[in-house]
Amino acid sequence: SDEGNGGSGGGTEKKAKIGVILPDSASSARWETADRKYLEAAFKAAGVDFEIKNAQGDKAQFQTIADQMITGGITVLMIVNLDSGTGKAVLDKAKAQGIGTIDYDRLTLNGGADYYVSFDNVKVGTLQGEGLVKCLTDGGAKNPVIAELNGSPTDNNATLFKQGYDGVLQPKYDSKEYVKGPDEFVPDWNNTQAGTIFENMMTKTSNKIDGVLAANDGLGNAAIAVLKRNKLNGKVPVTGQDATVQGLQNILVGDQCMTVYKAIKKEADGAAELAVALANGQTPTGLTTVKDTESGKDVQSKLLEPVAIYKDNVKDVVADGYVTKEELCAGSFADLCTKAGIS
Amino acid sequence: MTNAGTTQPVASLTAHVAAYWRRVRGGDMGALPAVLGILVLVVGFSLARPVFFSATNFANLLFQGAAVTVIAMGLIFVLLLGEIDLSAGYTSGVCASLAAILMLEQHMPWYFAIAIALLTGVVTGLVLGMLVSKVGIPSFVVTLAAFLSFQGVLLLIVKQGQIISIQDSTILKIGNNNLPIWAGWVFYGVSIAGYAGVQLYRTLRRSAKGLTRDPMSLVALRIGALAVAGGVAVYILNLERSFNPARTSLRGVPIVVPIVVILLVALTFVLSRTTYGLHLYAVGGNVEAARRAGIATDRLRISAFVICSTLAAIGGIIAASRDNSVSPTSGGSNVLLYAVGAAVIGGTSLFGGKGRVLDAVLGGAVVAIIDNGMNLLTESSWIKYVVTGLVLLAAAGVDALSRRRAAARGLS
Amino acid sequence: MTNAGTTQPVASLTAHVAAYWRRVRGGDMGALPAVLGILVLVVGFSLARPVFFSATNFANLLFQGAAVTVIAMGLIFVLLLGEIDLSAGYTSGVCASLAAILMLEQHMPWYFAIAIALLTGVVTGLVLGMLVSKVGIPSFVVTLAAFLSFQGVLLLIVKQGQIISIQDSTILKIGNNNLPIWAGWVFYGVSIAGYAGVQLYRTLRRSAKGLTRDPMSLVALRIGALAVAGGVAVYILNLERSFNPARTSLRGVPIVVPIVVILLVALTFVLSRTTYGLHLYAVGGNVEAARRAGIATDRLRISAFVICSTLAAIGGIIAASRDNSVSPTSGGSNVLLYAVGAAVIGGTSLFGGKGRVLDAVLGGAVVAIIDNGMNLLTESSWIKYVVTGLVLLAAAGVDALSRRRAAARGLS
Amino acid sequence: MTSEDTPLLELRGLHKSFGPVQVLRDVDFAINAGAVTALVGDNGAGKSTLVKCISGIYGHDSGEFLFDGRPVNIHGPRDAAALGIEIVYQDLALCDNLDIVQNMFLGRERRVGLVLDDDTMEQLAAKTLSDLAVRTVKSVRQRVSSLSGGQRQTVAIAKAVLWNSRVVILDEPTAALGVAQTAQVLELVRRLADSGLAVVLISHNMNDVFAVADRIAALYLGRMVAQVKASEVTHAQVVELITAGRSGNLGLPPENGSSSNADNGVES
Amino acid sequence: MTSEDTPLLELRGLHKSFGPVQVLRDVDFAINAGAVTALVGDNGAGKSTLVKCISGIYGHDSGEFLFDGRPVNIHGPRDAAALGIEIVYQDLALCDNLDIVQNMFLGRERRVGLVLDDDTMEQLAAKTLSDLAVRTVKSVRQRVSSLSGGQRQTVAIAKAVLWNSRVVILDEPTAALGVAQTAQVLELVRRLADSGLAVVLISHNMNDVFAVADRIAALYLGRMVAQVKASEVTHAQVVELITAGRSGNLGLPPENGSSSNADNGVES
Ligand SMILES: Nc1ncnc2c1ncn2[C@@H]1O[C@H](COP(=O)(O)OP(=O)(O)OP(=O)(O)O)[C@@H](O)[C@H]1O
Ligand SMILES: Nc1ncnc2c1ncn2[C@@H]1O[C@H](COP(=O)(O)OP(=O)(O)OP(=O)(O)O)[C@@H](O)[C@H]1O
Ligand SMILES: [Mg+2]
Ligand SMILES: [Mg+2]
Repeated sequence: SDEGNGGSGGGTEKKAKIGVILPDSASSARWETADRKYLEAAFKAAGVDFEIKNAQGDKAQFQTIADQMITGGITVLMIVNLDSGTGKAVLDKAKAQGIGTIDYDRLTLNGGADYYVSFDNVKVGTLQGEGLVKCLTDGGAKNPVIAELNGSPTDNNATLFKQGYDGVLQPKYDSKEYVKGPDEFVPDWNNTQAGTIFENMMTKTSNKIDGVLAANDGLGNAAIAVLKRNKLNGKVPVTGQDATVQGLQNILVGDQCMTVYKAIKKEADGAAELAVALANGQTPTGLTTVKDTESGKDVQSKLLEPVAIYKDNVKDVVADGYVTKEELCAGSFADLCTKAGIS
Repeated sequence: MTNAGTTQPVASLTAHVAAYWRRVRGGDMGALPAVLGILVLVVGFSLARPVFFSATNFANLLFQGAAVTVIAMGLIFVLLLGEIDLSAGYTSGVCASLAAILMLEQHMPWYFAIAIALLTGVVTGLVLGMLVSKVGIPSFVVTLAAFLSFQGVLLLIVKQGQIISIQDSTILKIGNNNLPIWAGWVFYGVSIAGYAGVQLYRTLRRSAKGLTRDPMSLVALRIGALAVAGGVAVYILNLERSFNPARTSLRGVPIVVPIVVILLVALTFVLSRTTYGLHLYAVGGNVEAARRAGIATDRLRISAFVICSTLAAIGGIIAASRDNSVSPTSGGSNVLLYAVGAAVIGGTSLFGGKGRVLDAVLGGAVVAIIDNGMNLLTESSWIKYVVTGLVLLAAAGVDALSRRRAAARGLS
Repeated sequence: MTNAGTTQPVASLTAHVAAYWRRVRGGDMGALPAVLGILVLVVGFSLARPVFFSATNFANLLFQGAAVTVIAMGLIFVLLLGEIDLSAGYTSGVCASLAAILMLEQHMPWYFAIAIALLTGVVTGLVLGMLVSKVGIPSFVVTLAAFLSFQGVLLLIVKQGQIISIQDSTILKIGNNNLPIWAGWVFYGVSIAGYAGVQLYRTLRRSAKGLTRDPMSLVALRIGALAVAGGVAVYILNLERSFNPARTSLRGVPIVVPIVVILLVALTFVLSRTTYGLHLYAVGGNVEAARRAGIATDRLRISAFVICSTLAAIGGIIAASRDNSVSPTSGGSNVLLYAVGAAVIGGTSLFGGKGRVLDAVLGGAVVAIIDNGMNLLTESSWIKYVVTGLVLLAAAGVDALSRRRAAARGLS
Repeated sequence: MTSEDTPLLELRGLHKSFGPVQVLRDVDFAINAGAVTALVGDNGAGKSTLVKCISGIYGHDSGEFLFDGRPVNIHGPRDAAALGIEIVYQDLALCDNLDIVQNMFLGRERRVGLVLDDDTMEQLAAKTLSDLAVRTVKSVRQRVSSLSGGQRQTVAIAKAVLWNSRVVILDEPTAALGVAQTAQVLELVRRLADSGLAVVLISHNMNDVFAVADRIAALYLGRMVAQVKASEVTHAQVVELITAGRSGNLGLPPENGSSSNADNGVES
Repeated sequence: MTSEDTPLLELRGLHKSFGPVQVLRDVDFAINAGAVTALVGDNGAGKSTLVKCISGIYGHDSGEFLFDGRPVNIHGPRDAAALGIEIVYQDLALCDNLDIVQNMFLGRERRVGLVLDDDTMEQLAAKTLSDLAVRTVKSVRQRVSSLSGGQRQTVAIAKAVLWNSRVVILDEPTAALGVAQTAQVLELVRRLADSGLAVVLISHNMNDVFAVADRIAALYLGRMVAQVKASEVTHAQVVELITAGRSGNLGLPPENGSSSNADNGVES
């Protein structure tokens, strides 16, 4: 799709410019705090023009931003779709204008983007499931009752995460090794609502919950707040995702069992590399392929591995520069940091 | 009228201009503040980002603002009665999703699917209206309950976070395609001719009856102004907007434009020229007086909710078409607040009795321009939120200050 | 009063009961429908899920409903004037986040942080109120703009989407801890004594002045009823709620209860016993009459927004304490709609002039009970949404039908 | 000018209370075609409430309505209008956001097909207003919110007399009117009655009452204490009936206000 | 009963228009302490507008206000109240959601410390109402929305006379009142003037005007056409002034309505 780039346009040689649309800032901290930062750095390093916008979870906004980027003369469009439909509409528009396309983090089904760079969301869920199993096993739980605190019912990623951890947990339920407890979605990933929902889960089961699969650190923290009220924090393992400062601190204290760290820098760097290559008309190498389940076609992909973070490898996240020691080890956490080998 | 000699049937054009100027200086500005606000926004954004003022972006604006504008048009009927419909956003989502799923899973033809979506809108409005007028629950509570329920229904329809894509090409055209060049001009011609016809007919009729009427020159001026403005707009939209015309051509009036214009004309007619519309204003102004005049206020209330929900369904279909899909967030987020905001910014009162369909279009334009312009202006999302709020405030402030001046002079 | 012989200063208790029964039959029910609605909800959910009717869940309900109730209390001041504050939810989020970040990053002591949060609330209200009353922008638009801006501010404060945890133990206590057993009883004693004192003082005073007054037996009945209800509640809350008392003991009145009760008493006093409160009702009932009576309506309007935003800040702190953190979703989602809904369900009118602080508590209880009960009832999200809506509708329907009956009899 | 055999509209045994407050007690009231019946009574006697019961704005607790001798049920203003009853209410109930023409024709708009016939209505409204001696209204397209008290009242009166009705009830129609306008309205009242309508005039002004009324009905504290021919009573007697409920052998029996009361003064 | 040297309140050259509609033109108006000044004029003449300009509800386009001989600026009802001007408006402006006592004391509540002194206010309100011959109000704790037209008007009047004011302006206060109540209010008006207040009475009822007024001011189409002693004009003359703007040598000069008009009838 890039060959014609140099000659097309009949004289007006277009300067390489990359447009990125991020999905929102409420569902996860990563988009604004990490992705934007790393992408900016990578683009600057490569010396290309770029703009990065956030659709704030609004599909109409998403479209609007895309329209405007196309209007603004970008040559490569990189999107994190809000859903495949909107994503496809935007990709189609871009392709019609001869713009190179990259799906970032989320695959647009039937969208036909040139490349796909991502963590595997189902894999994230799998790590969460495995993490919970590990923590329960370490704690020596017998027939533990598991509560699942899923993400927003309107977020397809929440469904993918759930697919991942249920893949681990379901067999255990089936084998009667674990007991399936309450299992609910949290509207808008709202932490306050998560607190209410988890509190009622506790009431419903007479506090007999032995493990909490929380889909991200925010939901995990909401559950931990309720557990604290019942003085059960630290005794009931809770999972998370995103390796937020708070989540990591909860892990250091021992209230949270694990979180999933997506080395966003690697993802961002990988995507930026592809984008720059596209913009410059080069063909990248070393890619795998992912099957688009809807169109049945293979998409050229760069897939990155999420990492499960427990107390003993919190230091890796700091080492990666994803969180700083100052944030993490403030105040009462200094000792814990030292103990966890963070320096 | 009976005060001898103060009004002549036909005042001269200059007298009219003078009177208008006096009214404006007195603070009675009609649509002027809203139009001025739009102008200021356009100039401001264009200076900040020249690309804002391009044919492409103009077309984008129209696509972007259409759905909210249509939903706002419906809301105006409900607001006129002093009621509110908090569920209009999700109604749009539910109706559109129903259409989408029927096309996808039942392979229904698009016209059937749309008919069912509209019917769902009608039934929704009927139920809401009955609960408000027959049972007597405040509309805020009824539609808050609907707001919650419809989120659930939407989830049910689109199955827990899935996305349903729309593949029907006819539906996809609504929110994405343009009229052919010639069709744009034909539409333009018919619209202007119609407007001119109505204006002339009414002036002549009043003249024949010896009633006060506007001078012909003013009528001509109005028709001319509309013709020029419309002509420029159509001309611009008929320019090539594609950056790569070799590969694909993008020109013509977006299909949403005739849809919005036809709705505007039809609904304005209903509100200003029919008994039904007059009764809506009467009930909004003074329910008791309307009831004493023998108006069936309950039926009127129900009908307003029906219109609101039906237009929400239309708005939902436009949005779904533009998104190429429906999802559990269709019609959610800020759709409702933007729609009510558009109506209120346009000049519709939340207390009933005051509002025009044009308000939805003007207010919808303000909202769309701010949204569009802010996306061009900044990248940081927090700045965008903050500045969007501030610009909205500034736009409404212009309007408020001018109206305040009017009020201070005893004009309503 | 001057109609000889129709009213005696003191009617007998039986006459009072008969009169009350006549009023109820006539449809003038006061708080009765809301209380009945709550009873029906409680019975319904208890039958469906016996655990709903447990001491633990009772305490949970109080924790869960407190924040929305406090925000609703503030909204009542604004609603009384016929205004609305769409930004109250995010105001609560912004103020709480500010406190959280100051404690975390500046290591500010908790009282300073809370003071700054409250101050932020005051300033927010001041600005909103000025824009509404001095500039004259409709409050819907002003607070819609604030609703958007504050989302941005919240994002900025929590650094683009982080979750800020709260570590201060004092703040954490507000939304999580209980009073010691003895303190619960002391609070109970003081409350009942205070109520009894005020009731007796007023009755005796009116009696001394020869004005109509309630019979002593009725006064005693009221005091007794409150004493019994309060006593039962405190007793239940002082039971052991922990499922594992060996490990941890959970007993006592939640700290949010005295907070809400004190706010209820203080604000009810302001609304019903002070000039300021009376003027709020007057402005809400008829602005023009209030203005002609020399009331400074602008200042009153500003003050109402200040109270609303300040209470929102308090509500935000309660929510943050319960969550042990703040995040970009603090105060978002359905917080605002639930708060306004609580006020309206309690009986406050959106058109101004009608409402009590107690409405927020009753309506807040309805909302919290529905939310809590639905979470116990089902796990499916879509069913939860749909049934929550329907239950809300049913609860409001009871109320509406009874009020409708009152209206049909010419009682307002 | 003369009462016919059956009254056009008759109420029997009307009771109305607002909650615990009893406002009308066992009221009998008959009005005849071709006559002006003045309904008088002190402030708060229940005159306006009686009117609102007739129009169906208020329901009543018990009592019977006869129209043209046949029992009827009136559940709301629409029913009253269907019977040909037009009412000018004391609390005028105009829509402030509408103009004079729109208010005058509210609920009975003239149409051409689906479309409002604004021009015809405008002409008719202008004519009716000038008939009522209103000379200060600048334009009939003015919003009623900008009218003076008297102008508003005139609009309300004009609204009621525009239609082909059989009964016209005017609740203190001249309260806010100037001298000339009052004269005009009284003349109109007379003219309506002469053309065969039944007219009820409520007024506190005895001069006006005696100027046009054929019969006088007096309400006292919610009771109908007398219905007499205007020619058979004096100014002073009527005032006594209003303020004390009795005058000579008219009105309430001395010291006895039972339900079979006050028929002494009523002619059939 | 006699006018002093300087009027208590004087307006000079007042102009007021609503947008393009000119309602008051160059109005001079003076009222004296201890006297009742009747302000008369046709419907829509501008009487109520004049009152609202005095109270500051409406701003004016040009003109001067003198109070006690000193120029004052009145920007709103608070300023008027501060000067001791109390007004009963034609459109009564009561808060329907408040009860009688609350309405009567609105803006001037009695307090004990911070707390409303409801009991005292209730006693005072009851007394004032019974002084005004209102006998049908069941309780002073009734909402005003449930009052009859006359009862509402009485509440508005009672509200204005409760305070220690220096000027009382009543805009058609007796329009809705019964015979006894009207008499009571006229007596009250006289009493107020006798106790040294300046009282302005607007009325369309010439009997009432001549019963209490010391001086009569006539507005015609927004112009002040005459300010005369009541004893120096007849009933018929005043009616002529109202309807035609002139009567004999009083009022507008024949066929000339310039701005230096209409001073012929004005005594200093
Ligand atoms: N909605 C209501 N609730 C309670 N009492 C009411 C209501 N409406 C009217 N009343 C009472 O009923 C009585 C009769 O009122 P009504 O308006 O019929 O009097 P009226 O004869 O028209 O008096 P007026 O001459 O002052 O207009 C009054 O005492 C009034 O206070
Ligand atoms: N807000 C307004 N806008 C336009 N015109 C107005 C407004 N208010 C009043 N007018 C006009 O001003 C004129 C004078 O009104 P005003 O109320 O002062 O009359 P008035 O002398 O009190 O009459 P009435 O005896 O009927 O009460 C009227 O013609 C009226 O239509
Ligand atoms: Mg009456
Ligand atoms: Mg007047």
